[in-house]
Amino acid sequence: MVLEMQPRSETANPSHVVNDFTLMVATKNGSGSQTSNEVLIRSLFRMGIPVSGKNLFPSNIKGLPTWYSIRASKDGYIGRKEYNEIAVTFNELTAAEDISKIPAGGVCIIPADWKWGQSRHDITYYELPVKETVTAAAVPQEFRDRIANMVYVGACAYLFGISMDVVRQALLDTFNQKEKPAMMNFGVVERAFNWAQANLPKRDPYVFEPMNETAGKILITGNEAAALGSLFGGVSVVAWYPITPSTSLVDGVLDYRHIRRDPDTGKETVAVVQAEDELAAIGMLIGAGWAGARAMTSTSGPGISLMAEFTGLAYFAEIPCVVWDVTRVGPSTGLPTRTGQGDLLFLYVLSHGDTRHVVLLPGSVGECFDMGWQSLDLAEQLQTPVFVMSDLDLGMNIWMSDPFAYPDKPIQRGKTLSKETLEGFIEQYGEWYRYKDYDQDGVGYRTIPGIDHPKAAYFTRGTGHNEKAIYSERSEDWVANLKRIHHKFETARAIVPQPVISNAGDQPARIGIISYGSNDPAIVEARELLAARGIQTDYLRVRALPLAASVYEFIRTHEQVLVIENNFDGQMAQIIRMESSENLSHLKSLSLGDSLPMTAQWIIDRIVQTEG
Amino acid sequence: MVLEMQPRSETANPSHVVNDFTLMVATKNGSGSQTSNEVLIRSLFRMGIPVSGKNLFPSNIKGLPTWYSIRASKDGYIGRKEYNEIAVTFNELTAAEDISKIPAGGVCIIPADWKWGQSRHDITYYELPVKETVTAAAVPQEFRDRIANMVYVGACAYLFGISMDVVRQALLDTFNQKEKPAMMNFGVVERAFNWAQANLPKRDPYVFEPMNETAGKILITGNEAAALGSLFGGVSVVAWYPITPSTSLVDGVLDYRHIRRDPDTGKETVAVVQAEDELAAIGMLIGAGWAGARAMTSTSGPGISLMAEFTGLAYFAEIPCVVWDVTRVGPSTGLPTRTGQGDLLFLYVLSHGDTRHVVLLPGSVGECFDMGWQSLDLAEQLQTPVFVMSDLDLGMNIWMSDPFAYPDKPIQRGKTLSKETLEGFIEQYGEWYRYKDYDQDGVGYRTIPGIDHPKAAYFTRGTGHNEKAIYSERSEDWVANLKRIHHKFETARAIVPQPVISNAGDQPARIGIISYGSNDPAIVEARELLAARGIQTDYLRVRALPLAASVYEFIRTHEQVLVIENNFDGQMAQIIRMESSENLSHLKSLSLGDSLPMTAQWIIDRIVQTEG
Amino acid sequence: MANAIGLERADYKGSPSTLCPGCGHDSISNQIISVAYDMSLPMHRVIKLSGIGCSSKTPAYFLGRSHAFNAVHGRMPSVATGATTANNQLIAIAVSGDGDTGSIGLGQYKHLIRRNVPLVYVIENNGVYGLTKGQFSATSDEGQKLKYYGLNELPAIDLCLEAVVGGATFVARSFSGDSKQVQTLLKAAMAHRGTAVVDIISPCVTFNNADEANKSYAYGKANEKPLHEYEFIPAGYVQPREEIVADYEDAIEVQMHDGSFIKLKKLDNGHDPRNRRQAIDVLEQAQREQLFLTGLLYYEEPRPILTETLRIVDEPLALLPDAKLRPSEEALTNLMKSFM
Amino acid sequence: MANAIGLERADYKGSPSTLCPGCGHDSISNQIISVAYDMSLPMHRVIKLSGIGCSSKTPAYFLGRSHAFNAVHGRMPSVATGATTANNQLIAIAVSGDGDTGSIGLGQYKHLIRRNVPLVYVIENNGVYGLTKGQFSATSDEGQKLKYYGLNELPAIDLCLEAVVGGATFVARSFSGDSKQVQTLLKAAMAHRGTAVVDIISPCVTFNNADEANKSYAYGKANEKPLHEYEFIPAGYVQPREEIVADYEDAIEVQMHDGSFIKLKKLDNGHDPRNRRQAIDVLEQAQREQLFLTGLLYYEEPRPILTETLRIVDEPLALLPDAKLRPSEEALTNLMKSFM
Ligand SMILES: Cc1ncc(C[n+]2csc(CCOP(=O)(O)OP(=O)(O)O)c2C)c(N)n1
Ligand SMILES: Cc1ncc(C[n+]2csc(CCOP(=O)(O)OP(=O)(O)O)c2C)c(N)n1
Ligand code: SF4
Ligand code: SF4
Ligand SMILES: [Mg+2]
Ligand SMILES: [Mg+2]
Repeated sequence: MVLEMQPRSETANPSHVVNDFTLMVATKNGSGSQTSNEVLIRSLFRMGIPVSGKNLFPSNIKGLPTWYSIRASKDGYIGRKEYNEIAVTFNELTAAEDISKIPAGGVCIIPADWKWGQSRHDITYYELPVKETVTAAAVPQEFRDRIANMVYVGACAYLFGISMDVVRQALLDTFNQKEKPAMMNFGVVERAFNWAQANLPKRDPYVFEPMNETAGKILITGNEAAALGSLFGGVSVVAWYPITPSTSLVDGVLDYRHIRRDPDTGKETVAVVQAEDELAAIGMLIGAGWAGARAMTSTSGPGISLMAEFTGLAYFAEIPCVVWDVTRVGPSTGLPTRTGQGDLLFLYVLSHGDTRHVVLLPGSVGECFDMGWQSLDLAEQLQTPVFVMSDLDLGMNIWMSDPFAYPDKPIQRGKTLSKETLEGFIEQYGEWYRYKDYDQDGVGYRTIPGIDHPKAAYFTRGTGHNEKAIYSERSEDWVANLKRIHHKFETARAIVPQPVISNAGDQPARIGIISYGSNDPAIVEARELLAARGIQTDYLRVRALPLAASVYEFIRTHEQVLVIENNFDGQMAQIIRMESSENLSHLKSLSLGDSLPMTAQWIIDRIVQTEG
Repeated sequence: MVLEMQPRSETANPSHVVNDFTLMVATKNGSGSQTSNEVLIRSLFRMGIPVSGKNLFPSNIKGLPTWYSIRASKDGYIGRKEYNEIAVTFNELTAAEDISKIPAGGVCIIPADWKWGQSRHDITYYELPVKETVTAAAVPQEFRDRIANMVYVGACAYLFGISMDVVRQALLDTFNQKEKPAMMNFGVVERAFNWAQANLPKRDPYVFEPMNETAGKILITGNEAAALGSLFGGVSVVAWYPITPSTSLVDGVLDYRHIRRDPDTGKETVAVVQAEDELAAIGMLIGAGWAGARAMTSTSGPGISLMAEFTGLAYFAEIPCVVWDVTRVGPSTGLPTRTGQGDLLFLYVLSHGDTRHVVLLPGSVGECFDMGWQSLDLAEQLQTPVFVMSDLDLGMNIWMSDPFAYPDKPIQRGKTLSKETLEGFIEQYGEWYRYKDYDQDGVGYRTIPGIDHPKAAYFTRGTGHNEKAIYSERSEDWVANLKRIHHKFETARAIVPQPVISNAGDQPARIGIISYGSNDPAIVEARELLAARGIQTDYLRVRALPLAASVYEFIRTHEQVLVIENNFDGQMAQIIRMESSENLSHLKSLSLGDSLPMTAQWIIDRIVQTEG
Repeated sequence: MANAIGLERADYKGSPSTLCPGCGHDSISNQIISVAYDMSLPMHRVIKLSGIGCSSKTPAYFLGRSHAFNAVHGRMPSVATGATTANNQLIAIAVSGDGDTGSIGLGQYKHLIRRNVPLVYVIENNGVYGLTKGQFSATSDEGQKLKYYGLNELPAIDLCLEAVVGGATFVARSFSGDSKQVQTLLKAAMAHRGTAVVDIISPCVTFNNADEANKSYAYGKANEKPLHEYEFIPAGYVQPREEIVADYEDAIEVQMHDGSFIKLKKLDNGHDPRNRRQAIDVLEQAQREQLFLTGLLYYEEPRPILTETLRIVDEPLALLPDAKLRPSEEALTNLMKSFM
Repeated sequence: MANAIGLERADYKGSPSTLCPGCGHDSISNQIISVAYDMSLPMHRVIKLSGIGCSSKTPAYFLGRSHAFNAVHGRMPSVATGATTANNQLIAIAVSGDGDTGSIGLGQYKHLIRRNVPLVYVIENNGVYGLTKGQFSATSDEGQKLKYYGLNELPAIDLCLEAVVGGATFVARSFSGDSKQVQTLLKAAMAHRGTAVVDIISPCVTFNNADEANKSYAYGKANEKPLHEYEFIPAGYVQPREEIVADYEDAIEVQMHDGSFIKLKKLDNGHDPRNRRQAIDVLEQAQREQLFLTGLLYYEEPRPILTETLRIVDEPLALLPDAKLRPSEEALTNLMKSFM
């Protein structure tokens, strides 16, 4: 089957394009453009237009190039797009390349001060008098550089149809309702708007028009969502070490932990310890989890590597704790400010000697919130470390979402015995052995230190032990214990978040797609576009390891299964394969690993190739 | 098909058993029985009888139970056996259980001083007057406890037919030809021998008789072999941190590095640095490998976990170094003195973000030697960390072997440019870029610091870089670089040690066995026993990851393939599966993970089950 | 004889030791048992923490009714930090070895001290790796010889000096052969609020007990130089304070946070443990001249402990009721509005 | 102007910096360039080593013709140990940050010093994590405030004090704003045999440059108190030694291993860097009183460096010919016989 697909820049040609294009701003890192871009996003959001933002920033504090894409999509698509119809090229060092990438029919907004000339004839140029506008606005010297970015905000507002009212509101939102800075910025925006109105006849087809698609929605980053989820999940000890792109998750805990603050004493119910490194951070979690706290950390690849040994201890000594891996691109330090899903397999088997871990895979900011509290529940229910693998794209970019739902069940502390329940337990069973499988689910009953009961204590260790928690080198004890822990993993399989399946119709489509995490928006978009061209696909989104039985069921019922993911090795496909003895020759791995968020176009191209 | 297999204790009944039984000695750790056991092994070796020893010792310095099994096998089998016909039960704390495990028809040798009585009627007891014998020998007080073990040596020598001459030689070997301690011990042995001759009528069927199967062979541990291999491989920097069971590998380097000592100055060509931990150990290797040394370390599971982050750096910055993982049983601290193969998958994917490593898998002490030097060659040829996964069984037990063969090719330094070759390179290509794939094998040309050439320097980093070794965050550079590194992995696939295939006949047998490492002796034995009963098997022994193409070829050509390994998860089977999209439903994983060396019996039982 | 909470000394025992007969670590376990019994420690509130090594095995051999965590090599400090943060009412006894603390664990040790995590940190210091059979550790003295590994040419890390410099407010050194001193110092350490370091030279009879070895029994017995004679007077002790002071002229009294006292009878060295400079000097001198000095080296008014600088609630985090762990649905709704 | 080996200062540059304009680290890079040029360092023998952080990026910005290794966070010391062991003829310049050295890397830092690995260890100390945007580091002063993370209540780790106590034989502190002193100290450090620690307060203009912050430019400029005035007289300098001594009465001359001298003009504090106790005192005082003291804090006759205690051959291990790397076939045969 050969398919004719839409050429990449098709949408860049029509005469009137409403709410379906992307505006990209290229500036220098640390130049303050973050604020301007946020104002633009918030403005579109206020106009009711589905919007999403992707920040492509360097691993640098000031000066290296950064690109920010704002996508408006009347159809509600929020994945990355491969091209940007409109480019605000405000970084002299990259402008040439940035301009060359604008699709024919696109728009280039460029400082007039540069006097660069207009080399392309298939795009529309608008030149803005940046310096003049700022000078004229009489902004205090120290703010001038940063505020220069407001010039493109004003010009874009005029050119593409954002009202000054909306911008003013968005500015207030961005500055947390602080009038003074908001208005100082607004002054420049307005000036630029007016100048544009007076001097720039509209010559391009792109316009924003109000819609009603964002009412009641929120704008939030995945890391903030995860922080909130953890706070509503009762996290009480956070130990961490800073690392991009996970830092803002713990910052989120610091920003919002006041909602958990003791109203009487003003004291915290969440301890946040900045550790000396990730080895210490996870050690602290393990100590805290063992002693009965709800413990969480957030890190990225290099931190995960450093946590390997302690993770094995937590696994084997059966200590609950939660580790967020907000992934960046590896191996090694790699690209700390780019996104990917390259840690999956390593997380799954983290630490030497037959370990295997629960890994949750949020696919949206909403799931970052949900898994924030669910992970803490699961860790205690399963008495094991639980990983949550988010990524830079999900964690650090702003996403539109429905407001988060309040947890639908009370806090789960698992089989943690208090003085009283221990008493009752011993009455019922005539004994209590820490590692005995009383319920045939592989999970034992634990006590925490401090319980005033002479039989509450037990000895926790990473060495071989029997079900009474007594040191043992006996082969039988070893095998029995490992079998139980493996059995626990089967218990986990059933209680972790199950896959979300979205079928094209009543009958299985020929193609089944399996994916996970932040690829979701690209897949959703790709499926609709493919469907419009007659290629139906079913879609299973994995939300956790170990894999649910339904994953294999899905694979069995599809003629061709594509595992789509954003890493080099196709790690999810490998995990699916390694744990099954079924014939999986109809399973194909489509993996990307180009350090950027996935696009619908990439998926479509691959599927078309596959089909071709 | 239902098969009648030999019952476990069959061999324990006949009336005359020659050179085909196992003698087990149960004592307390640190009691000096190591020496006695070594004397017994060496005696049998001197008698020309194929022999092997398995030391089952506790993670403790003194006092906990330890068992040592010495297997004589006229057929040359050197794997572990599941039962021991003869038990020297010299540890009062475990004697009851030790005795209960003796097969019917077996022998129990026990101190007479205990006055334990003889509870079993289906075995032969010999009671030895341990204290009296030692007292009578007038050994200095301080040596008495240790030397008591020589009593069972003397008694066994008499009972099972080892001449005093042979024992005397073996003692001298054990004490490095030092007459004094050897003779002091020999006094006790002789006394016990004479006493036994006078007082113990032979009542059991087991005898050792001289053979001619060990002439020209050596007795050595895998760790010593690895140390020698490394020394002949030109290792020049060893950085390490002590951990059981890998410590004796570096001890071996210390013991034998004199063969590399500068004869004129008496100075070393091998630097051995005891690091503060494994993080530092591998850091030192990476610094040394980068600067042009041949660098090696030896560790075990917990150390591997700690090395994860640095391993990713070495992989991505393309630094040669060699890491021996002499595995013990995990997860976590696990059973530090038991054996298993549970690190395989973790080693293979060690470190976050799409890494994958070369892992060599020696299956004998001979291969420990070979891979000692081959690993250093491969590391430099591939410019990557190379792991060698041995295990406690191979590394710490004494094995019979042919003398090691001298390396069959000169030292390989890979594409390392000197001042002159760099000059030549630049002449030829007009340039030299560190990470450019000039030969289409994924391996670049490197320089080492210190070369007096203005263009020799380059910048090494774990962050994204282009082929000129310049920092880059460009997606295209990232992808190109990772693709090249993956291509290098394909180069590795072809040049790592290839599988050893042993076919039953000209036509493929119905059953193909895949295994690796120290399981080899058990598999060899099991195959012969199965063949004797009509079950033919072919056998492929994997010797390295990445897997050779011939592995899949072997799988394709067999109706049923069994992957036999000593870990819980069946990790080799998982690796085979995860990297292939073929239908592998005829591949079955037989994995053990009981913390002991594999036995032929276990394999036979499983295969019979499978067939049954 | 039952103590104040009705327990016999035997109740404070653990399981039988599996260390080598005569190992210094075993006698420290015994001192801990005695101290806990004397001080009537409530075992359910005690947690025992350790790394990996012969020393780190010992928590199994004392206080069998206390929770214990035998963690990974060198990284017990972080586990202890987490546990005491999770429950600020626990009494933490940490046991480590010189390899565990001085080699692999040095970073965590220093950072634990910097945070002032409240616990008694016992180092069972034998100048050697016992469990891995006799390698040098970072506290092995310069010039020390070992049977297999030969001569150590690197300077020793002095873990007490490291503690003083790193901000520890209670730093003592003792000798496992001096049980009276060990017990007194342990009692004072238990009464201290903050990280209390007690570095106890504890001979490894199997790998580092040659008579001339600086950390052997023979050497310790012959060369130990206590800085003071000690008495520990627990808080609430009935004898009025003045009387004690009267005891001997040359005494120094160190009052502790909880009202207890350590009374030091000065010996000829004149060391005052409240003098930081003297503490450093005496340690430097001991290292330079290879003196076997023992005693309370340094004591400082406690500075805030970690749970204080973290400003967490008074009740243990581990025991917070669900209502304090999860804000209301309304709180979420309001929060969501702020993101609209 | 060309130096003794015919190179211009510009030849010692690296690629353009990508740090924030005004970052203290950039001025240190410039001092390193000047020093290397002045000392006519042969760049092919120099290796540059660093961890991760803004500071650790700087090796890209100087000595572009030297090999460099930008390793992982906090663990550069082990890489440096390996590299200098592999080739004892390399001149190693290590650059690290306060987070890199004082937080994650403290253990490796201390053990590097203990082994006396020969290198110049430059700490670009800004009391903050620059690259991860402004968290506290272990050298952040007690009481320091940061925009986002608030107040630091933990005591600072003084990396110079740690070095002295840990056995470093050359320990200096400087201020990136005092280029003359930085250069003089770096020259002396380069001439030193063994680990030479140079802790340079280097303001982070983006995250920790508030006027009242102890590691800001303004604070440094206003409060820097040099311990001496310095002159560095390289080995083989023509002026006869005596004359120099005559220069001024109050001078201290420190002769270095390679024959060079550091001449110190005492200022009112009277600090003698050869006095260990004074070094510790002055550091403790500086910390207590939050003084911005700079200068050569401690100097000691070099003790054996690592390659000496390792007793390795004089030629670089990395360059050993095959014949020295692989014994003969005969040697193997003989060895095998010993196992028969
Ligand atoms: C990560 C890791 N590396 C190495 C080891 C092996 N190991 C166990 S104990 C020990 C040293 C113990 O020395 P020390 O702390 O002085 O205790 P001691 O046995 O002397 O009491 C080592 C290296 C380990 N358990 N974990
Ligand atoms: C294992 C690991 N954890 C965390 C990080 C993230 N990280 C990068 S630089 C840095 C701190 C750098 O601080 P410092 O050493 O003081 O350097 P500065 O940027 O202030 O010069 C951190 C935490 C990392 N790269 N690796
Ligand atoms: S080896 Fe040493 S430290 Fe370990 S138990 Fe024996 S005597 Fe004690
Ligand atoms: S963030 Fe601070 S340390 Fe980093 S480059 Fe900028 S000023 Fe320098
Ligand atoms: Mg020790
Ligand atoms: Mg810093």
